[in-house]
Amino acid sequence: MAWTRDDMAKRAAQELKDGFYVNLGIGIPTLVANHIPDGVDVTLQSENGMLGMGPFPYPDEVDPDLINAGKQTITELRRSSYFNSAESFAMIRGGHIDISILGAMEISQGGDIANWMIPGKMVKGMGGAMDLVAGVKRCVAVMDHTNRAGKSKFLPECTLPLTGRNCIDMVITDLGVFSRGEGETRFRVTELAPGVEIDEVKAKTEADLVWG
Amino acid sequence: MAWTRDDMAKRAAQELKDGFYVNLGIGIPTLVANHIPDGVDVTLQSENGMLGMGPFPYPDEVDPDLINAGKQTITELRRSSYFNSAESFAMIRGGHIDISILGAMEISQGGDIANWMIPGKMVKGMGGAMDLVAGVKRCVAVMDHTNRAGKSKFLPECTLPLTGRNCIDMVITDLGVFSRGEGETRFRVTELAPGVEIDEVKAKTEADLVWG
Amino acid sequence: MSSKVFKTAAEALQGLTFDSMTVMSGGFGLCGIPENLIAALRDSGAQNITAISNNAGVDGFGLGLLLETRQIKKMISSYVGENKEFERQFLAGELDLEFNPQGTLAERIRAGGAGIPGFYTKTGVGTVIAEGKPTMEFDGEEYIMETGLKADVSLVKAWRGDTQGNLQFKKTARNFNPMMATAGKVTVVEVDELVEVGSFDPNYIHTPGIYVQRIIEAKCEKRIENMTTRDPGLGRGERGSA
Amino acid sequence: MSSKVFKTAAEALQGLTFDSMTVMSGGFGLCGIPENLIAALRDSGAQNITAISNNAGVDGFGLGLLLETRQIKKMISSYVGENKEFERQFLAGELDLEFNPQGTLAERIRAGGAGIPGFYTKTGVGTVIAEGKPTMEFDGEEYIMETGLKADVSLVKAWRGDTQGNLQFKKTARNFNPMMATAGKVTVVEVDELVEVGSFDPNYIHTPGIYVQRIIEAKCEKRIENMTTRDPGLGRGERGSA
Repeated sequence: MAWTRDDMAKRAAQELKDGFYVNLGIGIPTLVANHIPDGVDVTLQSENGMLGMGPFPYPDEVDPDLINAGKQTITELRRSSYFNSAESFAMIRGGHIDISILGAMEISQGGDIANWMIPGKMVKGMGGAMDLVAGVKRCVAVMDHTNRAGKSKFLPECTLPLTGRNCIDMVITDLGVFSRGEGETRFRVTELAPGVEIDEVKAKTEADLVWG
Repeated sequence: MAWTRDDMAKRAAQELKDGFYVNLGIGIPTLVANHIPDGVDVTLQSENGMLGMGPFPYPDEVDPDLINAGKQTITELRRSSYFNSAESFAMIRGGHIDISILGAMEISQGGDIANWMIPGKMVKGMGGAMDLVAGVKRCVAVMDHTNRAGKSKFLPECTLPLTGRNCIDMVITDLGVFSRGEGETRFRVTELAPGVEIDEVKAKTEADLVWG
Repeated sequence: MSSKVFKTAAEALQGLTFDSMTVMSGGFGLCGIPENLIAALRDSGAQNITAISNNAGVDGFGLGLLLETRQIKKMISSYVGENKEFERQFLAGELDLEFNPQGTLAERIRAGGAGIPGFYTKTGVGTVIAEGKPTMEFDGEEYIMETGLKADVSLVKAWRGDTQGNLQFKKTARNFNPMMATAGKVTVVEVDELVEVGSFDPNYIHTPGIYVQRIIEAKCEKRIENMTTRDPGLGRGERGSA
Repeated sequence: MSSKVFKTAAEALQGLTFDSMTVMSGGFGLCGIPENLIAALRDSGAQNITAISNNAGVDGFGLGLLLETRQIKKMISSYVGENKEFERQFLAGELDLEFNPQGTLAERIRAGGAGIPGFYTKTGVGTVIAEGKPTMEFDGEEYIMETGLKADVSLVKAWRGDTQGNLQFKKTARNFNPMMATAGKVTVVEVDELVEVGSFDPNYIHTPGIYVQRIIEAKCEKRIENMTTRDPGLGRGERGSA
């Protein structure tokens, strides 16, 4: 049985190590915060200028001057700090964030990612996505393995405009986990969702992977 | 009678306008702070990371964590702010300081300045001088007109290694004031020290100036 | 010293606005935007504005006000489209749009204020963002050059400011405001609270007054774009977490 | 979380020092220097160090300690020579010296920490500083390219720090310390006062803890290089000045 969105978030949360500074994208990655393993203490960065992002506020705590990168109202923690956008992205670009977990539309076998625009549709912009994939030490992409038409989203080359080239270290889909170590060019299947057979994954994957 | 060091500082102080942000170099320029005209309120920058530099402290106020760029103990004012060295020089390089008054060893007729090293002697370094002359909106150099051997320090070309090229807007010497406006390539004699004759200045100047 | 303090947003913009001007406007979404100055810029009637701002406001608020009146010719932003009028004008070809990655935009503004005309970044290498930009290799990796950005006027929103223009920002309302304060030929600031010089500890001033030419105190509406809250029935124990 | 807090300077440098390492050391003159960490670096015995620091200390204090023991092979600085031993070694050709304009040095360190491998500046155009450096023209003016700087270890001095590594600096002791904190592969900080997490207002943290890997509380001597005072007989009225 393939993983649900929540399962995928839970699996992604296993990539967080104690002491990590972490940036979570919008969508499934946001759910990761609900699954941080016991005994693992991480600090969440919000690229609009905050380290130590806390949970949503109680209704009487809402502060319009305190939002996350998804423009949601949030709270601060005792460890929190605020800084400006240039400092925030200096932190990201300079490789100080340990891990970024982000959604994807397509991933290529060479680790390229496309997640910001679909030609012909109204484009909202890349926000901080290009900076994150170019700068963060380790990037984990979370996405459904296939699109609604059943076509693979893990491809030899992305067909959509890229967000970044050769920057994804791990891909978590509803079917399993695909990763490559430092300096490795190809992804390897490292885990299958429960009940998912390797043949099903092979059939649904256009990318050239290491299958074993 | 030629100007004294204090006279030169006093004349340089006339270049300060109300509301100016000002950087003063070491030596004669430091004396400028004693001659700021009545009704003119300026804010002094110290490039080690302070705006609103106050006077020397009383002995019981000395704080080793509060010094100026000359490493002298100083005080803060009510308007003061502190920032790091990158921000301090962003301020300088970005053209936010209205005027810099600095000492010189040589000035060329094209506005080059040399004030940081003498070949063959132990070189201490340029500190912030190259950044200041390249970045500050208006640079006023203060120096003796001639060296101890009586040779002109206002020259067709500097003989010493440059601090900056085409960056000096006004030269104040013991003999007078030499300035050029925005976009003017040549300096004009705009003022003579009391009792100094133009012929004396001409005789002591190797630079090609506008003499009238 | 001649005062930096003005009474109203309209007075603070007097003599600064003109057709085809470039304006920077602080804020992230609707958080930390100079609401009153944006409204005054609209009322100034300046046309063909190039607006540099991370976002484009929403319909009827923030920079949305200037889109409604078609005073904006071009936007330089990282994320837009919370705004139907924006989308309509863009799709109709009435509005120019230059997307910058958010960090590149922030750094370009910082560079503009800091006298740095160009810098290299890895952001956007291999994407459409890199097209037409000079590249250079450092340690075997390719980087693209981005240029500094400046504005004729920067509109900034701060929390507290003193009469010398020293500023403090509140929480995530800081965002693009401090860099924009450095990159405007003239920087105009609206603050929630105007205080006397000496009210701030000089160690904790976010923007020194040198960057601020004009300042007003003004009441902000501070709209919330995505209100998200927790169930009040849940305990508050977690707030004790570090 | 595994703790960032160490007991002594020696313990804080354990496992981080090695021959031919590059070290950044904060401070301007003797103001805001990591005294205890410098002494511990000397005691580590690491040789052939490249030291990036605005100044080189004085005889017997600050980086002067490492010059005395000849552990420094090269200095990257903007101003030196308050130090007879430095002068002697340099003139004898025993020490390499790379002068950087102070603002260029500060920006190179900031760039190194911010993932910017190169940037353009007007500082040094037409001087020896420009020799051999790439140039580019922007708006008809020539600029030179400077590169980012990083270090194996950055030694930083802060005023107060919490156990998560969030830092506050005091007055002009801030100087190069915050940028160096961002540019070290490992950043080790000594503070006058170590406090619990939550002691700081998050609006006023100068260096977020993300940049700090190790922290100690240690007593500093804080020597004064040029003591200058006013005649105590003069009135204190001026202190009221803004």
